[in-house]
Amino acid sequence: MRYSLMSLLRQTLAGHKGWTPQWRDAAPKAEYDIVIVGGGGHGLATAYYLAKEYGLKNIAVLEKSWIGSGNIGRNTTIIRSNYLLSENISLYELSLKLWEGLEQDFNYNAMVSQRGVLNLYHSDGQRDAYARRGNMMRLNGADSELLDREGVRKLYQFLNFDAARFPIQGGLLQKRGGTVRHDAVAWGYARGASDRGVDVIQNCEVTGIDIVDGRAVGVQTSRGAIKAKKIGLAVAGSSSRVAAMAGMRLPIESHVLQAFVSEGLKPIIPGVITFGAGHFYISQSDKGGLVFGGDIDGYNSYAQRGNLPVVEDVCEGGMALMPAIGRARMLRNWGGLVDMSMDGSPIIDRTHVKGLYLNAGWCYGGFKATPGSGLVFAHLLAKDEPHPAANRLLLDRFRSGHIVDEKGQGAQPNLH
Amino acid sequence: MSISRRLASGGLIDRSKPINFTFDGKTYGGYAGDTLASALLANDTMLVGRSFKYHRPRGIFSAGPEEPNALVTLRSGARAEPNTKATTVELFDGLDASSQNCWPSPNFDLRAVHQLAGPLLNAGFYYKTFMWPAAFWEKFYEPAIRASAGLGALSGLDDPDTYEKSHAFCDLLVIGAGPAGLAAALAAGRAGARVIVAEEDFVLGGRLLSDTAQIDGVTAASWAALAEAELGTLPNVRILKRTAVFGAYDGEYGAIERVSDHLPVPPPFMPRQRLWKIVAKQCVLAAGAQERPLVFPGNDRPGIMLASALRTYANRFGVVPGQRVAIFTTSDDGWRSAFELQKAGAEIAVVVDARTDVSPEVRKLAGNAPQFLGAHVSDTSGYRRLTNITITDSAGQTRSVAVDTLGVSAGWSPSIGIATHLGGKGSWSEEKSAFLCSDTPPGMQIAGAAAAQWSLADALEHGALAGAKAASHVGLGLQAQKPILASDEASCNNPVWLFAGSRRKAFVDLQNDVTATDVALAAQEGFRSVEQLKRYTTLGMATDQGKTSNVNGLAILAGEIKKTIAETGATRARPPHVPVAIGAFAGLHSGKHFKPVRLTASHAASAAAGATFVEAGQWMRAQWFNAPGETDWLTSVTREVKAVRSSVGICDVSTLGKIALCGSDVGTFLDRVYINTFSTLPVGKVRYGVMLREDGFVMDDGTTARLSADHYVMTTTTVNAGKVMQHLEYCHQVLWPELDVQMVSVTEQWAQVAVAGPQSRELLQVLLGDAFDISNEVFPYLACAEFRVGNIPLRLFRVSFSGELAYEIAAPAGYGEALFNALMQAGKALGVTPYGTEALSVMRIEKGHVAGSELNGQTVACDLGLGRMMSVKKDYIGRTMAAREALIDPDRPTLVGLRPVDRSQRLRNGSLLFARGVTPAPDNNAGFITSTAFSPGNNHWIGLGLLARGPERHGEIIRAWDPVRSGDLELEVVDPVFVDAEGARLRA
Amino acid sequence: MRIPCPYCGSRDASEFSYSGDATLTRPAPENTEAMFHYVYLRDNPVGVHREYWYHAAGCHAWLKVTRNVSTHEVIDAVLAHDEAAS
Amino acid sequence: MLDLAHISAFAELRSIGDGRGVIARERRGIAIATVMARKGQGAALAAAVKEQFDINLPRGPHGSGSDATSFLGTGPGRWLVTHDAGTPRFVVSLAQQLDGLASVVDQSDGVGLLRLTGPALLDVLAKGVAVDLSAAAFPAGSVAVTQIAHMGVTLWKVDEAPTFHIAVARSMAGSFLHWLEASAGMTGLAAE
Repeated sequence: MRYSLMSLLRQTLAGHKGWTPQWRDAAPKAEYDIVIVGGGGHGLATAYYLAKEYGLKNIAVLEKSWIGSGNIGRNTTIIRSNYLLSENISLYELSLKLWEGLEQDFNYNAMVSQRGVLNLYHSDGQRDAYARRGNMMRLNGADSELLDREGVRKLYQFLNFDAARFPIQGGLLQKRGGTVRHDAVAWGYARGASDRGVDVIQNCEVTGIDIVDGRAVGVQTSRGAIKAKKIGLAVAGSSSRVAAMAGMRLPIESHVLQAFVSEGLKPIIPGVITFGAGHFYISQSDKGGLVFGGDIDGYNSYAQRGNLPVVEDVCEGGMALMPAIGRARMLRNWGGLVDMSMDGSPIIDRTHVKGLYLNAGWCYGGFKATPGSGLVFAHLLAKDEPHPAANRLLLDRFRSGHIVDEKGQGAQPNLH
Repeated sequence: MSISRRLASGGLIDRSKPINFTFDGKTYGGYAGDTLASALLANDTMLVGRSFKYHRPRGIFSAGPEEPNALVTLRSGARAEPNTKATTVELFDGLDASSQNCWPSPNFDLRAVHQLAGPLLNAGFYYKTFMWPAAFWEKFYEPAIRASAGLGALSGLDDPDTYEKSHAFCDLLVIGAGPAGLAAALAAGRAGARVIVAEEDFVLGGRLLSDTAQIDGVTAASWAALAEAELGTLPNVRILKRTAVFGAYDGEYGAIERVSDHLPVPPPFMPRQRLWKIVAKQCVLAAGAQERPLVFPGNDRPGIMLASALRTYANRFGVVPGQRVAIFTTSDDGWRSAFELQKAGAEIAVVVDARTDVSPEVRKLAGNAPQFLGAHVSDTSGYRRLTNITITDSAGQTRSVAVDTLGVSAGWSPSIGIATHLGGKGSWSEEKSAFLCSDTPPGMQIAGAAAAQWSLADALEHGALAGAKAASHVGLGLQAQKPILASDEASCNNPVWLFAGSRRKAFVDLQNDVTATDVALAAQEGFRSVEQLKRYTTLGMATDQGKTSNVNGLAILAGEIKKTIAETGATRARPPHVPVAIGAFAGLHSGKHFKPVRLTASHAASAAAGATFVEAGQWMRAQWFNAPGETDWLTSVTREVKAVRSSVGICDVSTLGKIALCGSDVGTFLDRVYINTFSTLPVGKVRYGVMLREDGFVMDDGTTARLSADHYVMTTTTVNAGKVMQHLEYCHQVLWPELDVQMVSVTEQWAQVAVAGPQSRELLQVLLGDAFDISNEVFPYLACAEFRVGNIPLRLFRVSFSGELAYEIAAPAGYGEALFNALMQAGKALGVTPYGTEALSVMRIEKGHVAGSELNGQTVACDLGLGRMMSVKKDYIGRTMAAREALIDPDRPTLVGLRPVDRSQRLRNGSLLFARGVTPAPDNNAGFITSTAFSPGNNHWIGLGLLARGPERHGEIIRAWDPVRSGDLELEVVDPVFVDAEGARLRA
Repeated sequence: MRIPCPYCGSRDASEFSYSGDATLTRPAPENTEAMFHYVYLRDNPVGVHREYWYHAAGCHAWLKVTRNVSTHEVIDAVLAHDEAAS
Repeated sequence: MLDLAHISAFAELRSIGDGRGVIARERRGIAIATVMARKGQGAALAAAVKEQFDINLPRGPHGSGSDATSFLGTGPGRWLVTHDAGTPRFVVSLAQQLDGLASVVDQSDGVGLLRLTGPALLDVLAKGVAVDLSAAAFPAGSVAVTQIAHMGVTLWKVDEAPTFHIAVARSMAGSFLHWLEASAGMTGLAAE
């Protein structure tokens, strides 16, 4: 059913009896042309674009739990393309452009809200780095504005300008950045993919990858063997574990990233703000919760939860930047597993196993990349060659040295 | 004046201490021991707010932290606290609270018009609409949604109160001081264990405060007071009242103490709240249970409350909130509430039990009140206050009963949230009709109602046993417990999850306005996982964290999808278990005190000399010195540079990292961490070194001096001091433990001042007199020495960052200020000029020295023109990876000097470089400007940049593109050394 | 999370900095392939993991900590220096 | 002749609030050195320390010694040595005494030293220190290198009054005092 105000009114009059499941809860078939492992945002988006843009039909998305149960279900909902390096900007800007038309495209209101993303700077060195970044964004077709202190003050009077340990000197603003209702993205893609014939299969855990003569031919799952001509892995957080089924060691560690939401409050923070002198960023959801976060906990983890020191660190950053939130209460705090790659940038590539493709290493950039990642991964799966917007985010870059290291931290995943 | 609902006697309030407070501008009276909710109810004020989505009138629903309705803004101005649960606010004199999410008042709210659109605004409606035209979302729809979002408002003002943190260590942490918690604390405390009892309430006792049962021959509340008194006599027991444990973390528990929230304003030095981090060997979770409400049409009217809350208001606060009270229950406990209410003097109009089989002893509890078994409440009426309920009896007959208060009870849900924070899962017990937790965090036992030990006797017994076990686990021996004798009580949960009736909304989540129909719709639309249900409907995501709604919601879902509750499962509980102020997590570290401040020894002297300071990591450094009459920084900096280049200047460089390296193998060690060779460095000499990360990129640079055969001192950049120390320790302890190397940071020990300029030697001669010979012959470029003047050890290094004849002189930090002043004094005749980091930067750029903006972690030694330093005779960290194809690519951007073709133009850092005449595109970007400065010597702006094939391009005109500052310049590529290319000056 | 520092005793993990897999051995420099594996590739196992922690705010010792990354249970900690030297 | 005035790290220590919950005094003029055992010389160093100072070199985080000279274990093979008997050039002579057995690095000016005592001291220290400082877990003689409010500190307990000595990086003395004043203000901080 197409969603619209009319359909909503019609259903209201009919007592809402006519709404059907938003996606078919499919059972696995014996064989597919393409199997996507991972029913999170990236996996569902990949399936959606394979069906919609590349005309492929016989596709399954396998999810070990319920769809959207991974990082698309627990993140801080920010979208932006304000990166430094062309390799990343091109992908994230492609993604941002897709976000801009996504809701009409998949007929689902994901509340894409381009309310602006502001990264604050507190020193001349940071200003210079943001100038370079803003220029690189412009060079790659993204929008950026370098604000001085007064420019920031015009946007956000309530920030701590006067009694700050690291006074705000200005910021880099991307007006087209913003937030999205994260769960709705998974549902919208699932619905769009399902409507186009994709089997969205929940509670189906992949337990093995069948490889014959160096070629992937199928997967073993908790619901039986499934043959596939091509297999795409989109299982951020568990990438190493699943890749190990195909005998691969990845330049990735799994880490926990915590995020926080406050009780619902009347609107106070219009956009997204990132503190440049600590680990803190914040926005406010349409329901009124302050949504904020900071750094990863910093140690390998598969536990989907973090610890107090990072909670404290994040709140210290918040109170340094905006002491007005001191009396707002943190309502919930959760942890997501993130693939931290060795250079802080994602990997979208073929593998040494023919027919096996990898989409991994998103660090904490995965949510905002969802549409772009889906599209370029669909391209890779369909055409067997990288999409032009992601043709340098390849696995062999670590061996050759063409690394994509935004922060210049080197091969130390917890520092990215 | 409204009616008083206060009983003439009874309760634990202190009628001798009246308290005045205001709510929505109206003044009321209460007593010490009241909560805001009990005091409002005593004043017959039931309606206190409006619901989130439909703006329906809502009344006080509970008597504790599970409250979904009675959210108020406490205090005003900068101290305003939105979304505060009236049921947990301890009444204080002058308390000022106001209702939320309604305008103009909870009695008359214009947004109540939302109710008319109710049928449209069901679960997830917004996902299906507001998409056309696309531009309208941000301009129109979203602002409208946002305007109605949230409940209370932040003031927007800085929080004026302070917060602090504290750590505690104990053998046993008891969470909750109800019967089980008190019994556990007594058992463990008597055995000698270090016990911390944390109780969220301001009185110990939990349910004991609401019960009239007898324990050991005294009333429950008296027993609680006696227990508290005994615990108070045990030096090994610490009682934390007003302290809610909010989370179990690895190895510690988090708790929040509301230190002064019950006072009008915190007294001097008293924090508003204190964050406790408690390391406990054992834990007894005795957090009790929450009564479950019932889901039936019209179940949200003011006057409908948890039955146990009515009992609490009556017995603890001496308040019966209504005149005619009905009870609707599916558990024995509802009957007991009826009994207690009657005992307190309330009129019980009717008791309705959905069960057909209720024991005669239980039925007796209702006294003479009419009873309906196998019946349910199928409708209600009354807009701002309940007026009637409709009862559908077992035969399907309906009748209306006039009541103003309805107590509901569907049994109890154990409060196991904290037990599941480390990954444990609640599992459904059919026997107990509740989620229980068996895989608790290490060392945790659950006791009392939190373990579904419903009766008082069971709670006391199991609590005592848990406390004794905990004591024995920490080696104190299992002691026999004196049995605690409590009056018996029956208890049984028989859940029925949803009652049919009128077409009115049956609410599951009272705060987020999620109805039973919403849950059904979500299931119909395929949201069949309980987590998906929560996300689609927002069930359980309100400030009560689903305490009153989760179990009902998932049970209704289970019914819809034809699964058992056990199969359906619960959502994962996340900390914090109670909402915690963000300020409390920050403690002292807010605003200016976010991070420690590090001051150099010359700070005060520099300030006196006119310094403007800048943050350099945690350090404050002098950025420039303002001379009389100077109004802009560039004038000051230019003067400072000119002074250094023409005579002499001094600059505090103490912030550079300094590491003492000792032992017989330091030379070998340094050879392995630096790309160049240090084992050949003679005693009394300094050498510049570059170290790489193992991935081949540059980590840091600096000089290392050999003070004696076995003693070197390394300098690092200010920002990398800690990182380099850690790296060196790793190299030594992990990679090469066989080497005789010892190291320790001496950054703090030495104050170090650069003395630079052609007259620096004269200045030092004045300062040192004949204490040390600094002639060029004895002390040439790159010499170093340690010597004493009197009792003061000094170090002298002939190094130069400015390119001038220069020294760095170091003294123990206690002498740092005096050293700075002595240098100023000694240089007076020479016109010595203090200079700051800006002038330092100008001179290093003029000299082509790389610094932070070039050492950005993305560059290799060759990029910086330092490739020739990379030894080919030895291994060193990073050598192998530095040889990778992309790291030796000749097309890599490499260090160049830059100057504007039009010399009047200013260069800007971060501008991107392109060949002249090309249209900027990602593929033709040739690099960027890393550093810029106005060069007083050249009298124009200069810069350093990283440019593809840079060294081959000296003389070429290129384009610097800077769209974020509307800049577009032509530059000439030149050698990066703008001053004294042959280095004659620094060797002078 | 508390780390049992063999020197200092039980300390909060926030006193330490982390640098990952401690089962790796720095290979001979001429073995480029082995060096690539050492610098970039990780088993990243579920469950028990041996890892380097540096007691930055304490005794400055590098530790090898055995820890379950699925439960965060810290099983053991030894001085890396002792292991490396033995 | 160059003659420089010496300024102590905690010159700005002052009393705050009413009461004497915490009593603080700056320890001035103390010689401090980091002593690090040379490779393979641990046993010989212990013997030398025993012989020359009559001090049992602690193997763990403990202090031993007299009022005049204490060896405090701060890490494997590493000690902080304090000397408050006013012997000039103590660190130089210590280096000579332990030559070949240990590397000795002067830190006399790198830290500020406070002596803290008072009835509220343990509660106040708990506001910064995540180490169990109770009498049972941290008896007199115990040493902890740890942090307070993001600042590295070395603290050791000298008696069961309790009295603690605490060493703080000199550059952070001001921030440390802010923490101390904020934490001890409720019960009063008396500067002596």
